[in-house]
Amino acid sequence: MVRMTYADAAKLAVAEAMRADPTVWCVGEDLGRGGVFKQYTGLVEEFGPKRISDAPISEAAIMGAAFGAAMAGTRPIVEMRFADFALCATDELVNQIAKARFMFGGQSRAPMVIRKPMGMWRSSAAQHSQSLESWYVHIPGLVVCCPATPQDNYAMMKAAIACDDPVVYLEHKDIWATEGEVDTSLPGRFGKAGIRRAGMDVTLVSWSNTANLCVQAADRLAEDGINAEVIDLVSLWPWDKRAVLTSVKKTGRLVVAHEAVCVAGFGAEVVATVAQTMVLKAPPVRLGSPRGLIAYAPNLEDQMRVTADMIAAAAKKTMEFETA
Amino acid sequence: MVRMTYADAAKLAVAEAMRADPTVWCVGEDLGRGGVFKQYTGLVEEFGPKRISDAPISEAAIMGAAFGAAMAGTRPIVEMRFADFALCATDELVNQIAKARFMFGGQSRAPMVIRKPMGMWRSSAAQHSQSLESWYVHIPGLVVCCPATPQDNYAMMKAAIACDDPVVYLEHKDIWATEGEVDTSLPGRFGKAGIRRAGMDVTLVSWSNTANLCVQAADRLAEDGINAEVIDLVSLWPWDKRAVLTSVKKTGRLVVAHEAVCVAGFGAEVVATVAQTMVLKAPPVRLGSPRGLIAYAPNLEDQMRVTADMIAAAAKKTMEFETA
Amino acid sequence: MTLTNFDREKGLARLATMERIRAFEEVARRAAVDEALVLGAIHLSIGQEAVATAVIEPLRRDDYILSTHRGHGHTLAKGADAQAMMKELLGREGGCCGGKGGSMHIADFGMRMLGANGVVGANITIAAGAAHGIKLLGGDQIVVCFFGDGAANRGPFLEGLNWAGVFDLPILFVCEDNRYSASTLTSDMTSGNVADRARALGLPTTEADGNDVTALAATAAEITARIRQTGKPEFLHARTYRLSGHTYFDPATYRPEGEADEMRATRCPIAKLRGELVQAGVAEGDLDQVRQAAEKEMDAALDAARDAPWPAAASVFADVQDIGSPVEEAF
Amino acid sequence: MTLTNFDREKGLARLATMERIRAFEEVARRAAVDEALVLGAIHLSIGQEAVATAVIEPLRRDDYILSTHRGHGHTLAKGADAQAMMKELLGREGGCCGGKGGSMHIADFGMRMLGANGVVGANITIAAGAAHGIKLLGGDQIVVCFFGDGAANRGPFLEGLNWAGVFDLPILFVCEDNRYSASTLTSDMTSGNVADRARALGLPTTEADGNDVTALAATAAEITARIRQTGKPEFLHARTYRLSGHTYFDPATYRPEGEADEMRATRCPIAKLRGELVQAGVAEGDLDQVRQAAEKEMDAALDAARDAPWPAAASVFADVQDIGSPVEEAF
Ligand SMILES: Cc1ncc(C[n+]2csc(CCOP(=O)(O)OP(=O)(O)O)c2C)c(N)n1
Ligand SMILES: Cc1ncc(C[n+]2csc(CCOP(=O)(O)OP(=O)(O)O)c2C)c(N)n1
Ligand SMILES: [Mg+2]
Ligand SMILES: [Mg+2]
Repeated sequence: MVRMTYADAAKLAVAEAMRADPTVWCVGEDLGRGGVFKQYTGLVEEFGPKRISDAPISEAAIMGAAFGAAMAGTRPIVEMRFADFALCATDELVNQIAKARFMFGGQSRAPMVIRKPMGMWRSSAAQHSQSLESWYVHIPGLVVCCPATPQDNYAMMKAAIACDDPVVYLEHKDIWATEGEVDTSLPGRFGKAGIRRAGMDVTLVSWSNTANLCVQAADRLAEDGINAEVIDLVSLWPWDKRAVLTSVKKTGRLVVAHEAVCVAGFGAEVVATVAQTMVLKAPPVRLGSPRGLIAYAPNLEDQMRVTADMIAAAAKKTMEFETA
Repeated sequence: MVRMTYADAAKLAVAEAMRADPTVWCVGEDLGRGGVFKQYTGLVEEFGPKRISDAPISEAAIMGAAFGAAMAGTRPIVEMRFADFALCATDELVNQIAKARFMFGGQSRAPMVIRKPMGMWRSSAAQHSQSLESWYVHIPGLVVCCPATPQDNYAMMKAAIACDDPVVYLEHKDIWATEGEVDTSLPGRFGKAGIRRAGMDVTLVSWSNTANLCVQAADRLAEDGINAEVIDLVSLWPWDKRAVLTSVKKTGRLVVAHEAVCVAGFGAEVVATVAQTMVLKAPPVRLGSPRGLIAYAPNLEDQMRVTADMIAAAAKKTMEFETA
Repeated sequence: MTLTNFDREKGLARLATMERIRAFEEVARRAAVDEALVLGAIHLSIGQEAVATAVIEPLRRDDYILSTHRGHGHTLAKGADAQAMMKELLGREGGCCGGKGGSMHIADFGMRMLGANGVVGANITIAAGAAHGIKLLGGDQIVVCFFGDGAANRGPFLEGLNWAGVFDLPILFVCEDNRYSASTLTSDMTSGNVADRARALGLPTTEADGNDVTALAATAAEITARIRQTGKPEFLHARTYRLSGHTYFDPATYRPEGEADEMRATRCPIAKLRGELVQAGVAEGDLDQVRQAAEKEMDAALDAARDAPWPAAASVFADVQDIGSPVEEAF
Repeated sequence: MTLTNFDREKGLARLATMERIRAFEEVARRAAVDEALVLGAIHLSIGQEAVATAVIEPLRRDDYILSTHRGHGHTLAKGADAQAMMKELLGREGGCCGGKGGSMHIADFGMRMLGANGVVGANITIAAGAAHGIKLLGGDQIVVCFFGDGAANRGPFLEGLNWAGVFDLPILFVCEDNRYSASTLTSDMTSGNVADRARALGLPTTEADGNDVTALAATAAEITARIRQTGKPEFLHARTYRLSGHTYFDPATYRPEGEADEMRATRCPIAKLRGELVQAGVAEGDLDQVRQAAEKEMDAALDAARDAPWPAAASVFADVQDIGSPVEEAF
């Protein structure tokens, strides 16, 4: 067990994979100076500028070229800088990378990790704050991963690099510096949720940084004698339906929370799936951003946030419903 | 009432709007020859090549330039040819058009209609067949419209052109030639569902061409004595929650069907919304494409389709549940 | 190109390739029009056969090519099996993509043909990346990327050429300029010209007649040899003409009257090469035999494709991805 | 530019604009570093003031400009209110975007400044479109679109310039080449060069010293007059240098040692113009007064911004869209 930050955990995974496999390489703007969030610092010194490659400001080419290099036998890690800029490479990701293996009848593979730092980061405004994970879950051919902790950012990054499918890897910008214990012997598994806290009363489902807020909410609920089970999905495709259904079968109550816009967010998939399977003790709750835009002014920005308090309040409401 | 095709209904709306307002114009590849689906045939003769403008194969520029022209005081109708190609202009649509008004504190408007012919069209394969409406519903700032009939393609196109918000306007490629009666005096209203068929037993919710399949399914169900209510949402943002909730309150049974991939599709939003509001008589059902890719071979392609029979069977199952 | 150094064997080999491409597409067109066997759109390269033939001739089997929606010719020239291609056009089992892709996604990774593409211009950055992969892996293969004149108006043209220039990648970009972008005259929608764009992006650029297979093959041999040696990208602009419509069902009424007829009469690359071969002393009958052999091969390919079964139903769920099942699991 | 035809009044006006830009950004930097009042990233154009000043000088109030993430200078030069801008940087009520956009989305539609942009290169097609709109409406305004050297590697550069060329639009594209793309030397990531790309895209192209405001203003006046007359697009490549880091918190250690110091000492556009004014007989004290006035204005702007309240909470749900409420309605 080593203590390290969320950023360093991913970096360690990348470095280990690069040491083990000379075909693994990273490409993105400014990587030679460590990347915009310093998540690559030191790597160019070890691996050189060919394998920690700078790139022109050409997101479409970064994505497209990495794909071509993947088809030619390398395993690229693509850095998109901000998830928002990845929208400049949507055709490449969705029409090309996700579909090629199938369209070509299985002749090709795209073993790529596509890193997209996501989410709100104080006063970054509407073009630097988006959470679009539900988009990628909707696209066949893509694996989607949203780690919330240093442990998962280490283990899932390793799994993503090892995986032969293209993995959309969404790291949350607000937790680069968060520290935690990392056990490098634990394997990352897609479709395997983490039970961040066990409980009998209500199931809180989330991913990415909001999973951390759910843990905080559970702590507060515990003070009121409510035992919440916190499920961190970690990967959204595949997602651990079984863990959610098993938990909700036990608790009968469900709160799904995410930072993304609530409408047509992945929370809807979770709630719909549960609702199609069982009847709950209280109506399920979805928490997400209003369908509005993320503002620069902090007081406005905060109105778009889901907080631990909101999650705790929603959980309590599901508890009170029964007694009503 | 005039009988016309789905394609001609939209064309009539465009022509009328262009006659009434000289700032309305259309831009896209090959429009001067009628567009790839002939949905612009004859317009260049009436309005000239400046207002029915050809374009280079530059989806990003078509979208971006139309946006600039909208900010400068015109009302562009943007033709994307296939919804799939619109992915080449995702930054323009999502980061720019949808967000500008808000980011600039209300100083700008983007009165644009963005036409994206969507959906499966026999043997068009994975890059020419997608239904991504749930993506756009998830993006604040966008209005999303999926008309299923000539009547709605006339009325909603008129409403879309008149609207000061950017409207993602998804026409279904498979029904260009479908004929129907059009009453040009009926106004199109966003967020107002059409009750395509009234019924007491089960609610079928859909949009775009799948709404037409729901009507067929309802006909078959009627033969078995089941009265299905068919709700055609017409627009997905805003969407007519009230119509759905009112109907399901009455029927207690819900089937939501769409052509798009089921996982993280808009059907999840509908089911989740209903499940959060009321308890049904039978588990709600979602029908959509498997999370796989659309193949060229017709027998494979058909496996990705939601059919009227599947909808009818799902509805029946909700009826049988009660008696089980 | 004087007849003194005209190589008859090479000429006959080129003719065979061009006739095979032509015959493949004529048969495919018939299969589509007369028999409705081809269900999706197909884009014919009739009249453009010299570009694929000449440019691919100097390539090694382990060199890569990438193509467009109009990719039958490139694919055949790279050595793909015509029968597997025809089956693909008919969406049948045994198609080179298992019937999943059809004409617009035709591919033969065994021959290092990394796919046609349904999105105009999208193959340009991907091709640059394939060359990037070669360089990273230390290989000595090269990549050839074909695209149309219309593709030069898409962003990936700039981003892909710049990428190849910045990273010094072994790739030849070939703009196969057939004048049209679907129903639009490309020059009406192009400011400046394509070759100048490539030059401004730092790539050595050659402009050539794309319908003169003999001269073009010599040019292509030089360029590709240079790329293999220097490892640096180059650009080839080949002027040609699309004798058919944009798709097989496009009557192409947007063209000036008589244009296509005149081009067919005066600029057909196959007729030109036949003329050279006759001048070089090859008997007309021998040339006809080349054509007949090609036609026979393609007729047989269609017969095989017609008789082939539909792909197995379960195959639709294969090759989507390793992780995560496309079908909902029940719990 | 000899001193004989040097226009003192114009020189002083330009100095005032450049000093205002410089002072605005120095004050903003202080507000960020010393007082943590600016919460988001801000990108300073210190050292680049001559480009905004010279190019915008000949514009009419109803001409449009579009800018980038580094947009304070362009916005001020176009006539926006410094106080409203400073409030925007602090995310306050009364900010020119109501505190919703911040530095990277600064805009003043009243002055026809159609916005900064957080996505590199995205403003290029939008600007072409604004010019398209002018043409459709029969106006005689022109558009100026500013972007950096790094933006010339994005697809919209090609698509936007081609668009302007094809449709003959009244627009001036200005590449403000400060050598760097964030921490990367742009030339390392660029094949060929930007001016040649513009030429190849059919646009008359001028290359100029972006730090010589006097000469650049003359050049810009000529070009913009021509664009207004012909209605056709042109391109201006202005060489300059970013004296500050990429963002206010970037120490810019990636630059060769001493480079910035030398540039500050030898190529500061403000120092250069001051020298010309002194040579033309203006007293140093008068020049100092121009600076002091600018500093005073910007200090006051910061004071006003510091005292301004946060935007009203409800405003976050305004200006999203007319149709469809951002908040869930209950039924
Ligand atoms: C991004 C994109 N836009 C539009 C289309 C539709 N389309 C298919 S082929 C074509 C014309 C392409 O012209 P060109 O690049 O010259 O190739 P050619 O068809 O002449 O071989 C168009 C517009 C597409 N497939 N992809
Ligand atoms: C599409 C996109 N990619 C990356 C970024 C991150 N980014 C912001 S500014 C910048 C450098 C831009 O360089 P240049 O265009 O030369 O402008 P300068 O910053 O020098 O003014 C980068 C890479 C972005 N904002 N948008
Ligand atoms: Mg062409
Ligand atoms: Mg720069």
